[in-house]
Amino acid sequence: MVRWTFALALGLWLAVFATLRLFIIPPAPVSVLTIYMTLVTVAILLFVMANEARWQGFLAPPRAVFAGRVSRPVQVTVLAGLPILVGFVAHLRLTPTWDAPFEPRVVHPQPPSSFTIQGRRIELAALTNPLRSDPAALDQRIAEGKTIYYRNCFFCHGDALAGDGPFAQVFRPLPANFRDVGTISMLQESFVFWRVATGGPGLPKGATPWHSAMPVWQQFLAEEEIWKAILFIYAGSGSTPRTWEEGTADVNRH
Amino acid sequence: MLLRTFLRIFVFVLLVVGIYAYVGQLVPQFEEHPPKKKVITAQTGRKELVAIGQELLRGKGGCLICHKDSETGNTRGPDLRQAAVHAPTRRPGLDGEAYLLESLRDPEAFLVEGYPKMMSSALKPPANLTPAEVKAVVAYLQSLGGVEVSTVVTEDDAAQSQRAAKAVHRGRALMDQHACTGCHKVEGEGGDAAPDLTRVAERHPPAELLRKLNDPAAWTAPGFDAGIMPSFAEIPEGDRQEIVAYLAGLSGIAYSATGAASPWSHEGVRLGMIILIANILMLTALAWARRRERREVT
Amino acid sequence: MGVDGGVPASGPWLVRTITGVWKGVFKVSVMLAMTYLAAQLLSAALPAADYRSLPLLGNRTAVWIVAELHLMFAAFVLGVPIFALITEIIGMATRERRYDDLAREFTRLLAMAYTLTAVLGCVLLVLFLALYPKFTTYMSSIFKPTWLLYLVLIFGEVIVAYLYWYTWDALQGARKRWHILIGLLVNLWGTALLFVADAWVTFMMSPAGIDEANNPTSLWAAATNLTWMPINIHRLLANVAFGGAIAAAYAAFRFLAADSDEERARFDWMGYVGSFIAIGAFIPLPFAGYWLGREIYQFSEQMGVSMMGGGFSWLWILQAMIIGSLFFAANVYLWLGMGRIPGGERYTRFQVPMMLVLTLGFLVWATPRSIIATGAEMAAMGGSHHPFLGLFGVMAAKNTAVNLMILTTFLSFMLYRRGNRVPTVSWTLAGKAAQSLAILIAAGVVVGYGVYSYFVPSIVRIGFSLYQVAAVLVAMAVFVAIDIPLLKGAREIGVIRWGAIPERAQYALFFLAISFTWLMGLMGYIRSGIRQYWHIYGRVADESANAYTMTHGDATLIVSSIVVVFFLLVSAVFAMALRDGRKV
Amino acid sequence: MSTVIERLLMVATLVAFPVAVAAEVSMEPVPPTPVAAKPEAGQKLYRTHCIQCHGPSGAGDGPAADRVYPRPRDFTLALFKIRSTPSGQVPTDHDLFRVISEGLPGTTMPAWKKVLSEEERWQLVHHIKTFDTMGVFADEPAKERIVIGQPPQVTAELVEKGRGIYEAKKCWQCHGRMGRGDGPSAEGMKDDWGHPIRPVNLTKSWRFRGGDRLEDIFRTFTTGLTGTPMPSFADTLPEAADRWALAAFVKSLSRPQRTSQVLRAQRHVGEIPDQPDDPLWEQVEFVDFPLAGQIILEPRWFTPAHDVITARAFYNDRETALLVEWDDGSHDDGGNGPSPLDRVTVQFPLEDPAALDGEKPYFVLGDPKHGVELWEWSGDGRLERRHAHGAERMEPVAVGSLRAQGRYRDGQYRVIFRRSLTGEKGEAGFAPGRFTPMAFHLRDGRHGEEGLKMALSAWSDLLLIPETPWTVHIVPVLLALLTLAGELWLVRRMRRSAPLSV
Repeated sequence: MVRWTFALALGLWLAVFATLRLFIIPPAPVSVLTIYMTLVTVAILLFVMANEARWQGFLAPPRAVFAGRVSRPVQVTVLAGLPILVGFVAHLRLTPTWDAPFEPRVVHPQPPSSFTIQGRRIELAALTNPLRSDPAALDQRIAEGKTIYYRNCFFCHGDALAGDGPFAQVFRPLPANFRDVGTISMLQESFVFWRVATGGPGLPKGATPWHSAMPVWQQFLAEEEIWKAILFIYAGSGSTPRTWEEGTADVNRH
Repeated sequence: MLLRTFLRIFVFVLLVVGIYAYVGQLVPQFEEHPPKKKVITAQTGRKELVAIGQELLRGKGGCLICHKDSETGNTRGPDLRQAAVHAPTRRPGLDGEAYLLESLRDPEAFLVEGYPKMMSSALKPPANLTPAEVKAVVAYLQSLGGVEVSTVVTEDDAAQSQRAAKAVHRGRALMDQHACTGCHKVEGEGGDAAPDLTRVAERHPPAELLRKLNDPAAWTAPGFDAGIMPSFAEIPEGDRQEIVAYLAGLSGIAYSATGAASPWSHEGVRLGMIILIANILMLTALAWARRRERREVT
Repeated sequence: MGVDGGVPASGPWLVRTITGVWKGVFKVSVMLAMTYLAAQLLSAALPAADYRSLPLLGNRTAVWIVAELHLMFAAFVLGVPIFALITEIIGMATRERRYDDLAREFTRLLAMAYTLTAVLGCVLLVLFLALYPKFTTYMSSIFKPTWLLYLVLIFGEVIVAYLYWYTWDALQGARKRWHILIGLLVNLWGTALLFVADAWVTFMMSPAGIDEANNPTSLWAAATNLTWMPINIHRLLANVAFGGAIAAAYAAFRFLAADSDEERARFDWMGYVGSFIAIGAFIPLPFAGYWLGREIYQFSEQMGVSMMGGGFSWLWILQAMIIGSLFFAANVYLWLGMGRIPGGERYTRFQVPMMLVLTLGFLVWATPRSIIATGAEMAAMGGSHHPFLGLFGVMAAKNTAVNLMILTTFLSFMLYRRGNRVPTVSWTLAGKAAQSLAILIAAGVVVGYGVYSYFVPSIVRIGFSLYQVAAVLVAMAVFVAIDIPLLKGAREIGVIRWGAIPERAQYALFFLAISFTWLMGLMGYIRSGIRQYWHIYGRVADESANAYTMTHGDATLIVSSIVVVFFLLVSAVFAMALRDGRKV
Repeated sequence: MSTVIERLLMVATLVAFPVAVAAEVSMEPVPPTPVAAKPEAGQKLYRTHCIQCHGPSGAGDGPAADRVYPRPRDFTLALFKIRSTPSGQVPTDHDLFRVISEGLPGTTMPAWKKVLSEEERWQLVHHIKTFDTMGVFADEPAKERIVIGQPPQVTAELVEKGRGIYEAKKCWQCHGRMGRGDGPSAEGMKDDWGHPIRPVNLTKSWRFRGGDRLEDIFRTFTTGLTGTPMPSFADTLPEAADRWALAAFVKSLSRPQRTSQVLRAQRHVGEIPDQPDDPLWEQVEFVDFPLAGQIILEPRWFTPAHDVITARAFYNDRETALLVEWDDGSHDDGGNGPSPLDRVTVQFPLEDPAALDGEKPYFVLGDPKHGVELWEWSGDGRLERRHAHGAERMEPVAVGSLRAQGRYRDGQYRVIFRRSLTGEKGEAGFAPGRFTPMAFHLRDGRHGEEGLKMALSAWSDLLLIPETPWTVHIVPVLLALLTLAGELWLVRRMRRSAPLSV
């Protein structure tokens, strides 16, 4: 077994590479693939190193090549092949693909402590959905929110609230998919309210406001209508807003 | 061997640290700058002025400690949502804007019924707004009340504001606290036993004022008797600095309250003495012990 | 062994002890006096201003570097006594002389390290006073009483720490417990120091006890603010891990530089003990981190989002990478260590599945949620989230991965422990089966909840991470509880051949120390950076030219430089200790 | 198996009744509906998922109805476009099920199979039929449906044959010579509800309501589209083979969309063609940029006429040329009365993108901080240039070195914009290797689009591809040599010490 360490390690590396390359659908982006392969390389090397016998077994074949204990054609192939491989990989990496420059984007941007809506200043920290206070009227409010949603939001966020409305494909970033656990279900309603009310132009720089197609909804909707729409997107997508324990939200206020 | 090992390991440290730093370069790079401070000029647009006024109301102005501008809030002072609406009818001869300006600059000129005399001029501490900022607050009050925003910041307001912005406000409170205003008058308030300090900084630079506080005998204003003023060397240095900064500000002189303030000033000295004595005692004890030890050996 | 400033076995040790302690007190007094003088002179000489700027480095970078170095040394001088006390207690319990020697060897480093820490602290203070006079004055207006308390504590710490060192030989044998008591005092005093200093730091993050106009209302509230206790605990654990890691690195250095097998054996063992304590303290660290993160969210969601989701989110990728690497290094070190244990080869076959779990865990751990992708790749994925890999990008997957990695590392330890021993008790098979079952159940619970948490809202999901952690901890406890009686009177295949370990293993120890240090620097930056342009979050804004948040690349470069400087300084401390040690 | 039998049957039918049954289309009985109706469940599902567009009484008058185009189906008349039943009959349950499952491309009706289970979709089928006020579903349920069978292999001949039929059967009278819905009779059509309707653009198969598989197109010819002027061709084209050929031809008119974030402009030596029809343009890589309605600024426009614009670009030492093309069934050049002009606008940042430090102007007409430059060509051939800092601050500027050349032919606009590389004095030009943000606005006059009523794209990038840097060739060689040197050093070292180790 130890005799074959080198071959096994190399084979394993290639097998993992092939697997990641071929069996992830849609294909994993190069950046992720690079992370994965770096880790796999390190892991294989560490594993080989972690046992003295294994390590010696691993070193034996390259040692044999460099010390000239193998046949000349093998020596030549390895010694010539390695530089060629290095050059080829370098060439591949250096050739520009002229893909669009990557623009880093903060997915959940940092909300401000307060913002203005329709001339009124709102403190975000203490903000809760006022419409939740009356559970009896909740269904009615959700139904109203649904109407608002379908007259305004669904063009991008879709009938199924999955971010796939008729306009969705035009925009990058794609409109939020409310059914994704990583979106509204991990946010407080106050955050969602801020996003809806101030739209793309209300985003901080790190979230590239110039790209976001989210309209500034306070221009078209009253505050209560926004809350209704928010009620609906939670109800419609089957998620619940993130909450904190009672009484802690206003600790930093005096 | 030691040095070689050290070098090998040092290279290893550089390598590991280098990898981490390299990965740090791979993530997206951007700087985030704090929001720009708003400076009011004669060109500031109406909308912006209203926004700044609103900011002042809840921030620097501290107005919401007593007033309210929304459904919830304090009721020690009148509700500000209706202020602009009632303004034109409050004082005969003053239109809405003029009344609002007056009520901010000189609140005691007219008291709304049912509220005590408790507000100090917005131009003075604790609010310490600049003339332009007062106008911004008026603009916000007008927009809040739904009347036309008529107030306009003039070049003169802006220029005055630049001067006033340098004033420091904590000094005034400290002067009251340390009883300076018992004898001195400042900004029209205080006793008459000693010189009016409102413009004192025009005649004496901050360093001299500080010296006077530490050592009242240093100099005395003409026309007043020397030897009456007590020494203020015992009050914290930071407080002395604040007072001087405030007085300097009244004369339009820039002086930071924190100039030479050191939190160590007095406690430092006292503590130093204690430590010194402790050290000396210990030293003596040790010398004594050694002598005994030597005596025992011999 | 070292005697300089040390103690001869007999004679009037009391006088020597007092002389030694006094030396320490004197040193600190001189330093404080210098600081006082420097602060006074600087404030008198410099023009009045809210901020002053330091040429070349700039205010922030200068304060950052000095503060971080001060913090690292402080962590070291707080961590080492804990480390020393633990080993001393082990030594007393096992009656093994080498533990006592080990504890002593590290305590010797303390004097020098204290001095450096204090010097750095003084420089930091002078920098604060000179560069941020207004802000420092404000802080002192709130915290002045605690500063005095801090001074008292410093003197107290110096006195007990020197006492601990100078009474080492005198309080041996029957009097050992008194020495341990002094050791305990050192740690109590040190912890108190840490708690006081943390009050200032955490106040800046989550201010409390001040009114609308920022005037102090309650010192107690200001000190015991929301993030105070989590930071205390987090730092305390980190200090132990850090002390252990540095101790292990020192041992690794001595191992590599050794010229006799005897020496190698000694330092090999020392490195093992150091790394054991380091990793032991490291394992609960993420949980303390969760607590801190939670409190930050509680204090201000804004701050929390800026930390986890905003610009700083990218730095967690680095953190993930370092933590993953730490797991790798710890396991590889243990496996290499198996080579010196006769009978250890029996467990080699477990390395394959363990490495598999570690690697898969690391892959999940390193999968970004928002993937960096070109336009074409983005189009293929239908957004910045990969439909399949995106599943690994969320917290649920990361929690699961890290719990499995902890479990694996624990298993490595346990196998190492049993390396040369063969249980002889009658219920061997049942015991082993029960242990395997415990591990398997824990793994099942971790994976089960990990998968299930994709189907529940986040508020429920957060609770799951608790169950996962509990499962892992219970499994560990059960395993150990069975292990101790199981190995009682076990047959030993052979004696551990200390020193018979490849040099690679020592580099793994170094890697642990470097990574710990770097991680501390990075976490410190994140903790401080999420305040953004505030001196005191939400209350006192930083209005200096340095108020902006720098790019991650620049920040990591500064952190790296700090780490390099720290290692140079630590080398100097060790070199001096070494020189002293060889003199006699 | 079954398809073989179907085919045999079909062949048998054709052979057996060559002339007499020419007009007959082969039919098969309607398969039974697999899921029984549960009225309550159907009602609940309808209320949850459908009511917003189709309305509580199924009349296509839900709250969102006036903001979607085309308008939602009114179920009360039981008229359904997409059927597998002969002309004039109601669709089968399977037809309704298919539409619910797959949605209607080119409309806002989504594919519900992503959200709803099969059972749920069947319940909706049952529920939709309850809205039928005419009682058609009850009185005359579909009994037979046409057999579509297996589509033939698409060959060049088949397409050619289809083209012949397209000509001969005068499909172009409505759909236009090139199939872009611009035929002479295209104007003034109305559907059965009296709403104006236009012939479909056959080059956009992704908008075919019934789907764009060959079978779908074949089915549409065979059954016609109820309620629209599109008749059944079962009589006119009795031979299934003819309909297959026509389907193949129609399908061949569309090409797959090719979207990209970047429009790459190749360097061209010599003159850039200034005619939109110059064959040289065909050699350049094109990019399709999808468009959405402008719903960000008032007046908002939810129903844009255009959904895509195609662009390609060239550059040489002096200038850059950008060719944009889009389909429009009606030519609004100011000659037809009140209807506004067709317009295309290209938007670039006003400032040098390098100076923006990663920021860009807001993607809709810029913002007060960062302005945009607009190149606007109208259907009457006029070219204008504007600077905008948001919709309120827009001012015309001199055209400068900008030139435009456009034409309308066969339902398609093609416009070339040419500008000197450097731009006007003090303006940001184009530089090879630099990504310049670019966006498009498109307005269809006939559709009533003018001002902010328009279709727009998000920012994409225009890149003039620079010459490949020399490092690409040199560095790999250097690295390879370095590796070789390292190897040789190792070899030397190992071989020297080899005798010792052996």
